[in-house]
Parts: sequence; structure tokens; C-alpha cells
Amino acid sequence: MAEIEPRWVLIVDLDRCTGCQACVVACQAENNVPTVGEHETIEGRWLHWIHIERYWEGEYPNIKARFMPVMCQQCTAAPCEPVCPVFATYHTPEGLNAQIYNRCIGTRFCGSACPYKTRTYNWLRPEFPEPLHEQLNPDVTVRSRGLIEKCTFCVQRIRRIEIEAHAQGREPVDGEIQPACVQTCPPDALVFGDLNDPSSRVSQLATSHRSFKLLGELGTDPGVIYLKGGETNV
Amino acid sequence: MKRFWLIGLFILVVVGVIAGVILTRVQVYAAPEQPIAYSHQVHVEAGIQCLFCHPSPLKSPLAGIPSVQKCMGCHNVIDTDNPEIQQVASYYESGEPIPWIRVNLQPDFVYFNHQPHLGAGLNCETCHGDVGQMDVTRQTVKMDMGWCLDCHINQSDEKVGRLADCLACHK
Amino acid sequence: MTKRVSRRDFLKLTAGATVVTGLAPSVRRMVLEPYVQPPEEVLPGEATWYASTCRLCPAGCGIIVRVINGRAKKIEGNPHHPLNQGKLCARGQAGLQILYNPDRLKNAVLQSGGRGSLKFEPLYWSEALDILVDKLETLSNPNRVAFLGGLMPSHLYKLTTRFLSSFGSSSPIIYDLHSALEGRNSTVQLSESLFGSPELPIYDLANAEVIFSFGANFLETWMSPVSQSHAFGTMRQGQLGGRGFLVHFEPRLSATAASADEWIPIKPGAEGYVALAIGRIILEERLGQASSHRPYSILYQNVDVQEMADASQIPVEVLHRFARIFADADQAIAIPGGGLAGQHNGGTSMLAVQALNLLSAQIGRVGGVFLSQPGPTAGFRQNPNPGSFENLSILIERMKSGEIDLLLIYGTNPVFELPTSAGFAEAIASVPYVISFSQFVDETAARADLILPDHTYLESWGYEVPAPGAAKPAVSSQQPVVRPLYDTRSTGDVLLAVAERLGGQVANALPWSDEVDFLQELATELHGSSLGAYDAKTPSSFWALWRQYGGWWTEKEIPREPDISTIVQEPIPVSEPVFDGEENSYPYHLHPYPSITLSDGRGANLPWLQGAPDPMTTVCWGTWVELNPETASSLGVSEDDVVRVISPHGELEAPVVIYPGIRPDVVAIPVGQGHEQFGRFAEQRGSNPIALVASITDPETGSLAWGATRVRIEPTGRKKSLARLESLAGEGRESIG
Amino acid sequence: MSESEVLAYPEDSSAAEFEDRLLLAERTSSEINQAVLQPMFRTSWKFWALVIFLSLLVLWGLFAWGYLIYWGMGTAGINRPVYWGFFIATFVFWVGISHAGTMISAVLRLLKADWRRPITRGAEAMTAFALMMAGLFPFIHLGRVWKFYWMLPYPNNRLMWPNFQSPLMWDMVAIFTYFIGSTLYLYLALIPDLAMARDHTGKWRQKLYRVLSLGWRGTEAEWHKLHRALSIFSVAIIPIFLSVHSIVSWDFAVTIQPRWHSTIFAPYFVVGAIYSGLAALACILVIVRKGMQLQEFLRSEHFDALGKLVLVAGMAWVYFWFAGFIVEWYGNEPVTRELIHEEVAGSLAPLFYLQMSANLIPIVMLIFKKVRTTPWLLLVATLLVNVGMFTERVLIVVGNLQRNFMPFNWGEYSPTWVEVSIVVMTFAGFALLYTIFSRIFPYVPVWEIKEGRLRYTVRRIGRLLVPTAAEIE
Repeated sequence: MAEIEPRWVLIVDLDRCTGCQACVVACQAENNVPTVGEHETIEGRWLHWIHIERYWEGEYPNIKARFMPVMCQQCTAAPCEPVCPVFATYHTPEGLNAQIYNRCIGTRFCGSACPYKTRTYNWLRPEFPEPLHEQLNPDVTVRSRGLIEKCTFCVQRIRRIEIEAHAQGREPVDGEIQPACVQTCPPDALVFGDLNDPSSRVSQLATSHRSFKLLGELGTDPGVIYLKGGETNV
Repeated sequence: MKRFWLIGLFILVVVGVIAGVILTRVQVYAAPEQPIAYSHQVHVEAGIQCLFCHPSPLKSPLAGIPSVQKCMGCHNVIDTDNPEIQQVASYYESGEPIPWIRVNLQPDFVYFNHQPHLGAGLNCETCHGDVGQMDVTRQTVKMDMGWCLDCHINQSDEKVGRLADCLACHK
Repeated sequence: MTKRVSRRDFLKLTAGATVVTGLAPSVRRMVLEPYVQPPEEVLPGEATWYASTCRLCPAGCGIIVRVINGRAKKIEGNPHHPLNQGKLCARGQAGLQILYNPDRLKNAVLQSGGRGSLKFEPLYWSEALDILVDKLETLSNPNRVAFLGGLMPSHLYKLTTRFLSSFGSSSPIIYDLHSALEGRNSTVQLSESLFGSPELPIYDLANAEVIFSFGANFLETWMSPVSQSHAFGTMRQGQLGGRGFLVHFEPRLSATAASADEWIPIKPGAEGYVALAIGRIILEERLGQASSHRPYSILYQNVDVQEMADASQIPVEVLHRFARIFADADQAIAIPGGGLAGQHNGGTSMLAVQALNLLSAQIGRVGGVFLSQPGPTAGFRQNPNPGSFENLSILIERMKSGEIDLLLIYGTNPVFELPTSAGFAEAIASVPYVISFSQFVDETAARADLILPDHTYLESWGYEVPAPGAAKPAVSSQQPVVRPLYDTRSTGDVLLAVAERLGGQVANALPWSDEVDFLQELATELHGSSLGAYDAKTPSSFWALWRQYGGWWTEKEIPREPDISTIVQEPIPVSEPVFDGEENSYPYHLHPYPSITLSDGRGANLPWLQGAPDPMTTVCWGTWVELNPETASSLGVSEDDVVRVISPHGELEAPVVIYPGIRPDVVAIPVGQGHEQFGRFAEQRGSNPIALVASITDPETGSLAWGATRVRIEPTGRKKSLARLESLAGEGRESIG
Repeated sequence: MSESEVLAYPEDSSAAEFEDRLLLAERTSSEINQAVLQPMFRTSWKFWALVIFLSLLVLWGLFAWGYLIYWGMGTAGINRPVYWGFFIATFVFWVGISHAGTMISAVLRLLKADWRRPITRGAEAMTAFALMMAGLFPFIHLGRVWKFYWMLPYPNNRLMWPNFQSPLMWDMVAIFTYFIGSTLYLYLALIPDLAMARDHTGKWRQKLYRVLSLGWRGTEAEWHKLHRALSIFSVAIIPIFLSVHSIVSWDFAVTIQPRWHSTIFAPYFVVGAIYSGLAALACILVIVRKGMQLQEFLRSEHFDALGKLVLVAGMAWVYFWFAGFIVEWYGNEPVTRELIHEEVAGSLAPLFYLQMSANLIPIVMLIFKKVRTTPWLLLVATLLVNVGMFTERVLIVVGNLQRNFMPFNWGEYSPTWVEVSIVVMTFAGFALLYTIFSRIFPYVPVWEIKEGRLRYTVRRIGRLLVPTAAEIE
């Protein structure tokens, strides 16, 4: 057991992000996120745990587009946590904002309270026409209708590596634990690690002058740290 | 007269609920009907260790159930006249797996992992009971969340945070 | 026995009682099936990872597949693979849904109700092979069979070529839309003419200081997007003390352009003018390393900067600025991309762009242009380079004139992928017998008589030489990660079985018992090479390692400098783009572009990819038409208004996306939707812009000029909501302040 | 004082006026009893048609609810980011309606406003039924309603408790308490009338009333206890009454969603609740009066007084609304500005102007006594108020969720047939309960009226007639 609990953070380097959607599909594959189809998407009921927002700046021809991957920000002072009547969402010792699907009764209060709107809700029964159900990851609960789900920083992958490492009598090394999005990100825009470990890559990147937090003015203290694009690191 | 009916109805409901609860428990503890009348008692008394047939709890989430090949490893020569053993042999020959019924069952949203439990020094018997004394294997404890928490919450201060955390078992 | 019966009865009783009392608890029965004979590497409950190769696009990235209890659960990049280094794109991630697709063909089928009837009759493989052998044997002339291939595994290409040549037929014709949109064929021809080698060049993006990308969507679909994206990340933030500068020239602001520092909305077909002007300015003003200019001054002899500026509508000052940026950088690369290849003047434009690399002496330098080094893998390099559209047109003509009796189609869907004006659908109707090897009933398979479904790539063997390659000589191996789900059969094995039945010359040419035999023989050629990242004592253990590593590559990077000694010294021709469609009646350029998720449409049957939004518009599950706000207001249409896009060769209807990053005279439509057949997720969804394209080719390369069609737009007055993730009310703003 | 002592004043209009107002007309006690009881037995075909119609609406709504549970919340129009829609808006509306009952009977009882007497029963019944309808919504809107009991604090071996930090738990406690309190309050005041009805009816009614009247005989001690209980309840229920809508408002105000995150929300909600509740009561009284021919008891001066109360509550609501709005508008914070823009000039503008006009026009109307005392005009005015307040709830819940800090994730909302059916079900259910109630229980509190009669007399002092009031409570 670690002496200090880790503080898991995700660094998103916006200068590297190319908006390629690899993380979106990787997340869906890893976390059994259902596809909802065209109609539900039009209704605003898509379920991606991570989505890439695209912002326009300027006007043609001097126009720029920027990408920003947005997922649950794993806030330290999370607005979603106190409002849940049944403790389905709460803060874990390692700084994760947990969502326990089997406890959720679907009041959607957390979704209303979340300023980032990154909590998604299973509006209808998820469908996996046979044999597509074979793709389901056995490490992650398959959610039914009527409950909230969201990015967990792939806690099943964190646990898997931790158990493996502890069985070998060691602590996981920096970079060994990778959520599915981080693992697949082609331009290495995503970095995951322990902020309580001063030598970890995330600790170093977090001190960059480019770093900022999404809606930082709200004081939610997110566990996702963005690095601004368009600037050099020096 | 009316009052009698009311009281009677009330008693019936109460008895029904109690009976239901008891029968529910019975169902939980009842040994399921297995395709082959396998006896743990016979095997344990013959001196076979748990890990011989269930090899992987030290390195995997599951303990594993023995392959048909493993059964036939011994039963090629031992007790081949037994009709149950012949049934095993017929499964082996046809290449069909034996459809065992799971005895200790967790809900789908519970992620139990044998490996850390054995790593923490627990014995098989702690949870599975004295299987060596069972002719027909059955569940000895109701493996509900309260039962899990009995251990998980009584841990040292530095461990309890992690072990009593929901994410320890639910993902 | 009595005891057992009573216990069973008791259980029934309790079960019944619990139901009656309404207290039926979480009592359920779950069957546990042990292995009969356990595979040695499998530990129950633990995942096994198998290394293989991704086959969703021609790049050839290495993958590892997480398999639990015999079922593939997740695909990830192979961290040791020299090309993608553990990374994978959206399409690669979605490969599982090819394997588990509910619309897969489960066995060989005969279209019994006639072509297009979609009435299929299952066949035993022996019967199916009988038909194939019979059709081959009864051909009057071996040249009356044609093999049309698309994305073929390298080993299958080898086997097919051997098969066809021993049978006396001509080689397979390789054509697919994805490669056409990437400009593979034109790029290969350019490399051949410049460097004497018909290969795809590698651009060292990671070390580049300045990148001028001319229509190269290298972060989306062009060539090897994963390795290029990885290099792009390094170029942005991984260089010591610097940050690369990217300028992207394209009529539409693509996702690559969005990642660029500058986007130049260039007039379609004018990319070459810009490149020539930049080169001329560098020469005239002796910018950068002037000493390296001398041998190339002749290339720019005919270039007049002002003329180029007028033709490209880019002011001379801007061109001067770009020339300075390009020349002042120590490592600057100019990339001729797929967008150029799709123009009538594609060949010359690409040459003009590549010439910038010659001028700034970037060939074979760090942060410059390389070719992939075959090293000991030369024996593997018989890669199916995509053929030109012209070659295919010849085949179509032959089909139409009845010169083809038997058509075999593998890994491509020409009915969907070719412009309607190419006439493939009519041509295929005049072929007496058509056999498809598709796993799905796509538009082409629906017009086949017999479908012999291949395994999916996760169930089959093979190898792939990454193209364009990596810095290390590499071969990527492919192995089944799961047992085939259905009664499908590898096309390689089908060919071998047919060869055996045909006997004689063909059987001699293909002596292997199955494709694994063939692959093993080929792979162990590398056994004993001292350069490899691994080696083994015996060929069989080498074969095991080959599968375990997911291929073979060298320990160290071995760069290969392109040979530029034979470059022809003559002025680069300045050719004007030609467009189909009269400007007055068809005022807009049609810009079809490959979807980052669906690529050329082959991803359209995978729900994950359908549900993954387009990065720029955030639309999924449909086709849309991108219009500049100015264009939209002049047409009087707004978001989600359905418009009719009409070219001289067809028309389609789709809702409008007001897209601020596109030239007002250009209309962009993503490729990939509009399938008539291709399973439940793809069918009757959106429209296919390629159908509108004119079948004109670039005279230099013979490639299809898919970007050279003009269209007109008519509002229909209807509205259809697009499935977008983004809220239209938010107007694309990050925050409102 | 017995009826015989009441003097007749044929020529003195002012005395007649008093009598009229105080129900001192020449009616014997038993005549009054009959006047109240008779309408309960009148069930014409129209009544049954109404009951069947309402029942059909309720059944349809229940089907819609079943459909919603079976297929999931996606059958409603809610989405991301508008996680809460018509259900929560209607919930807030019904909780608001429930406030009038207590306002009338508890507050006015404490203030000894005598005109309240004939309308207390109707108001209290309205409170109870409105709360019943409101109480359905927390269940209806749950994604997994079959797990609702997890919100209850009961001991379990999982060591799991509800989260009392959550405003939903406060809600549950407050509404439950309010429901128990107001039902008891309704019931306590019913006892003497039930006893009266027991003594004047037969068959099943008599059996029912016998059980419900708890053996009331009308002794001095019983009256004394009843009065004490009612005064205690009147005092105790007022803080609950204030807390309920405050807590409902905190469901919204505790989040950091702009325009919800407001300190004025609690009093604003309470005032809005009283406004809409009183208006609803006036509406119902007009309808019941017509339907049950209760013109004798529900007179224009009652409507006048009620109208004045609605007027005051309306003006208070405007004040609170303005106090909130001006600060938000002046603050000009980006998201708030966007939300206000949406309301005033954006997609929500039709709803906003409907809300404002439906809430403001009645205030102007009610200034005139003519409107207050003319039943149909009052009905129009108060119906408008209810339309306005319902729209206001929708605007608060739905409108403010459509915009947030992330413009990418803005959204729109429109209800589906499921939501509309369920909302209509609660209106029909309320009407059905109320209709049935009015035929089973004495709608006009007989004992209170009689008590009022005892309190007031007109005495002759010399040549003058002087109305006098006695303190009897």
C-alpha cells in the first residue's frame, strides 16, 4: 500500500490534440458505452464519456478551429457529489469522482449540477444486437436504462495494474497505468499519472506555464489539467 | 366475525412473508443440480489439494474449474466403472464442455478477484466453507455485500480507505 | 436416487414458493463451461493479448488484441511496433465490430434469386469450390477471368498473383476509393519519376521545423495517419526548445488544417502554382541555403511569380512570406497530398510541391524526406500498389464488351466506390459470373452470383509491409486472435484449394497445403538476420516469436535516402486545372473528402464509427453538405436545410452545415455514407458524393480527378436535423464572455 | 342564543347585509346541515360522466407511466443538458398549489379572519390532493423507480444510508412532513362534520362516517380538545409550510447552474406558491360552487376577500421576481445574460411573455371589485394565474437548463406524449380526487359556520342595530 494515496490526474495537451476521435472510440470499446443511433443523437442523448469539442475563432478566411477533448473533470470539489441522494457518486480516497452504477437510481441531479455536462444518462435500454455483445468488456459493468454514467479514468485498468504490481510486491511505475484514451492517443496528447508523485510526468507537465483548468473560476478543482495550444513549452 | 377474517388475513400475510423469506434463504443455500454427481468430499478425502483442480486463484481473478482433460487425467484409470465417470468420459470424447452450475455466484456488477484475497492470506474455507465435507457442493454463506463488508471494513486505518471504497468491488 | 429426486422436488417447491410469495430473490442459475482441453497460454479470467496487424486501412499498424475466454474484447496499438508505437486511430479501435458484426455472412452463399435479389442460399464449401473450379475450367481463355482487389493482405496478393500468372491470366487490378482519395497511385508514380523507386515517401514530421502541407490530410486519413499523428505530437511539443510550424493549403479547413498554425483556403487545383511561386521566390531572392539551389534553377525557369499569384489568388506578399518561412527553416518539408492527386493537374502539382524539398535540400535529411528501407524484408515487398483509375477503366470497358466471363472481387466495393459515370454497375451486369469474397453483403456483393466470405482480419493469417513504412525496416504479421466465428474461409486457402483441384501448372505454382504453410515459409526467411529486434534458435521458435511480436523489425532505425541523382533537369510544366461542368450552370467546386471515421465508406457498418462524430462538424450517422456562410446566405439556406447538389453526372440531397472554414466557391461533402447495402448500420443512411463525380483523369498519372467536378445547389425547402454533438445555439464558441 | 331570538329587520338593509354576510339568515341548524349534505347526494349523469372522463385520463396517464418505466426515460423529451423537464416543473407547480390550503386555514385561522370559514375545507382538501400529485413526481422522474427505497433511511447490511446532504432528501422529509401535517389538519377539522353526517345519513355512508368520526359526540371536552389541537396545528404547520417550497427551491439553488444559484429563490418560490395556490383555490371554489349549488355558503364576499389575497400575493410575487431579475440582468454575467436573452428575445420568448402576461394581467384585473365578486371573471383571472405560474415553473426548470457554461453542450427541450400524458394525469387525478371528496365529505365545514354564527349577533341597543362579535375560541 502506498503511504500517500495517489491523486490521479489526466493532462490534455491541446497543442498536440488533432481531434482524431481515437480516444472517443477507444473509450467506447473499453467501457461498454452503448451507441445510441441517429435519432437519440439528434435528441442530444449521445453517451460518449469523452467527446471532442470544436471551437471556431475568427471569420473566413482568417478562421481557426481548435479542439478540446472534454471528459468528466474528476473535480476535487465536485458539484455533483453532494446532491446525490443515495451516494451513488462520491469522492474516493485517490481523488476519483466515482460513479457506482448499481447504486444509481437515476434522479439526474448530478447531471443538472455538473457545470461541464459530462455526465451521460442511459435514456433507453442499451442495445447490443448479437453477436455485438461479445465485444463487451467483462471488467466493466454493462449499464441498463435509467442511470447516469461517466468517465471513470478507466478505474478497472487502474485496479488491474495495481493488483498486478502489488502481487509482484511493487508499486505501479509512472506511465504504467493508462486509461484507454491515453493508451490510444496517436499524438500523445493525453498523459495520465499520479500528481502526488513529484517525479511523475503529470507533475512536471502540470507546472507548465501552459496549464489551465476548465472553468477554473468555479473552484471545482478538476483532476483534468489542460495545456494550452499554440505555444511553445519554453 | 368480520374481525376474525381480518385477523386471519393478517396472519396469513405475515406467515406468507416469513415463509417467503425462509424459502428464499433455502434457495440461496440450496445446492444446485449439477450435470454430474460430483463429490468434493471424495476427492478431498483422497488427498487432492484445492489448487490441484482450481489452479489459478493465486494469479487470476478466477479460481478456475478443471478442464475435462484434467478430470480424465486421473479418471482414465480410476473408477472407470462408475456411470458418472463414464459420463465425464463421454463429454471428453465428444469434445463437449461439462455444463457445471455455478455454486458461488456474484451479481454482474461485483468484480470479485481471488488473487488479492489469497494474497492477503485468506484460505479457501473462509468463504467456501469446508468443501471437503460436502458430498454435494453448496454455498455456506450468503455472499451479499454485508458479508463482504464484514471483513473489508475491519481493516487497519491505512487499508480501510481503499478496501471499504465502493470502487474496490464495483466498476 | 430417491434422495436426488426428492431434493430436486424440494428445489422446485422452494422456487415456486418464492415466486408465489413475490420474494423471488436474486437466485439464478449460471452455467460454467470449462475447457475440454485448455490452451496452454490461457489462464481463466485473465486476458491474453495476441499481436496482429490492423487491416482497416492500408497503413498496416501493429495491434494487440485482448482476448478473454476465447473472445476478443479490445484492440490496442502494439507498443513495440515501429510504425504506430502503441497508438491506434478510431478506425483501428473499432475493428472488433467487424468481427462481431451482426450482418456478417455466416457461410458461403449463392445468390439464388438472381443478382440483386438478396435471396441467398447457403452452400457447403465443397460445393462452392466446385462452382469456382468449374467456372475457371470452362473459361475459353484464361484472360477472360479478372481479379479486382482493394485492400488486400500482402500474402494474399502474392498468392493471387502467383495463381493468376500460373493460370495464364493477368495480375489483379487493385483499386479502392480510400487509396484514390489519398492519391497513393499518383504518389507512387511521382516517387518513381523523381527517386526511381515506386514507393511512398516517408516525411520526417517529428523533426521538422516547418511543414507545408498541400492537401495532405496526414492527421486524418492520408497514408499512415497514426504514425504521422504521433510524429505531429512530437513536432508540436516534443522537440527540444522549439515548436514546429505547420501551414496547410486546402480549399476546406480539414481537421489537419485545424491543427495547423495557418490555413490557406486555396483555390482547387492552384496548389502547384503556390509551390512553384514559392520555389521561384526562394531562387530569385537566394533565400535559405542558396548553395543548394543551383542544380534546380532550371526547374523554375518558366515560372512567373505574379502570374502564379494571380492564378492562385494569393497575393505576392503572402507568397514571399511563405517563401521566407520555408527557406529560413533548417528542416522544412513540403508534402504533396491526396487533395492534389484528385485534380486534373494533380501530377504536375505534386511534382511542384515535391520539388520544394529538392530545392531546400530536404531529401534524406533529418526532418526531411525518406524512403523506407527494406533491409532483409525485401522478399516481402510485393505490396499491392493501387493501380490507376485508367487501368480500371480498361477493365470496365472489357467487362462491358463481354471480354470477361468471370470476375473475382476481393476487398473492394467498386459499385459504391466508383463514380456512377464510370459505369461499373452496368459493366458488372454484363459479366456472366461474378464471385465476391466479401464478409458482408455490400453493393458489389449484392451483384455477385456467389459470395465466398473471407474470415475477418481478426480471424485470419497474413502479413503486411507498412506503406509508407517506418524508420525501421519492418514487416507486420497477422494471426487469428479468435477462432473463426462462422463457417467462413480464408481466401488464401480457397485459392490454394482451387489450385490443388485445378492441378498442373497452377498446383505446382502453389504447392502449399494452406496459407499458414506459405506464411511460415516466408517468415522464416528472416530467421537468422542479425538486424532483427529478436532472433530465435530454430525456425519454429522464430515463427512463434514472429507471431508473438506481431511481425519483424530491426533493432535500430535504418534510414534510406532517396536517390536524386537521376532527376530530369527540365522546367516543371505549369498546367491549368480542368473541371467538369460549365462554370455558369455549375458554379461550385465539389470537394468530396474521406471521413476520418468511415474512411471511404468501409467503416459505415460499424456502429462505433457511425456514432463517432466528425471532428469538425461533430455530425455523426449521416451525410451533410458544407457551405461557406456567404454561400449559404446567397442560396438562402441555413443549418439543417436540405439542399440538392447537382453535378452533370448525378445529384444527391443532404442537409446543410454552415461551415465557416471553406471557400465560398467550394462545397464539401464527406465520403462514406450512402450505402444501399452494407448491413443495418450503413444502409439507407446519407448519400455518396462520389456518385456525382465525373470520370475524368489526370493525364499525367491516370488517377481519378475526384476533385474536379463542378456542381450547382438548389434548396429543397425541407429541413432534416443532423445528429450533431455540438449545440447549434452555442455557435462554436468555447465560452461566452 | 337560539334562532328564535334573531330579530327580523325588514326595512333595515344594513342589518340584512350583516345577516347575509354572517349566514345569519333564518335557517335552522338542521336546515344548514341539510344544505351542506344535500349536494353530496346529488350525482347527476354529468357527475358520473366527469368521473369516468377523469378516470380515463388517469388510466391513460398510468399507461404512459408504465411505458416510461418499461422503455426508459428516453421516451420523455428530456435530454442532456436538460436533464429535468415537465416532470419536475409540474412537481414544483403542485407543491406550490398545496400552499394555499395551509395559508387559508392555518394563517387565517390564527389571524381570526372569519370569512375563511366556508372555504377552509375546500382549501385543505386541495392541499392534501395537490401534495399527493406532487409526491408522484419524484417517483415518476426516477430512472430506476423500482429502487426508490434506497432513498429511505432503513438499516441494511450494506451499511448504506441515504445522503442527507442531498436536497432531494430534504425535499422528501419536508414534503412527507407537510403531507402528514396537512392531512391530519384536514381530518381533525372534519371530525365534527363527519359526526353530523353520521347522524343524518344511512347505509354505507353512515358506516363510513361512524368509523371516521371516531365516536364524536360533541361534548364540551371534545370541543375543547379539538380547538386546542387545531390551534397547535395552525402554529406548527406554518414553519413546515414555509420550509417546503424553500427546500424545493434549493433543489435548484444549491447547484452552480446560473440563474438557479440564487439566494432569493426560497422566498420567491414561497410567494409564487401562495400566489398560484390561492388562485387555484379561487378557481376551484368557483367551479365547485356552480357544480354543487353552494351559492348560499360561498358568497361574493368570500370571493372578494380571496381575490384580495390573490392580489396581494401577486404583487408580492412581482416584487420578488423583479428583485431577482434586476440583479441577474444588471450583473450581466455571461451565462445569465445568455439565459435572460433566451427568455426575453430567444427561443423561450413566447413562454416568457405568456408567463409575464398571465401573471400580470390578473393582478390588474383583481384590483377591481367587480372582477373579484363576479365568479366568471374571477375564474378567468385565476385560471390565467395558474397558466402563468405553470409556465413560470417550466421556464425555471427547463429554460435555465438549456444554457450552461459550455456552449458546446447547450440544448433544447420539448415534451413528448409521455410527459404530457403524465402531467395531464396528475391534473385529472387531482380533479377526480377532489370530485369524489366533494361527494363523500361535507364540503362546507358546518361546524365552523355554526361557530361563526354564534360569534356574531346583531343586537338592538336602543333604536340602533349593532353587530357584535364574541370571543369564543
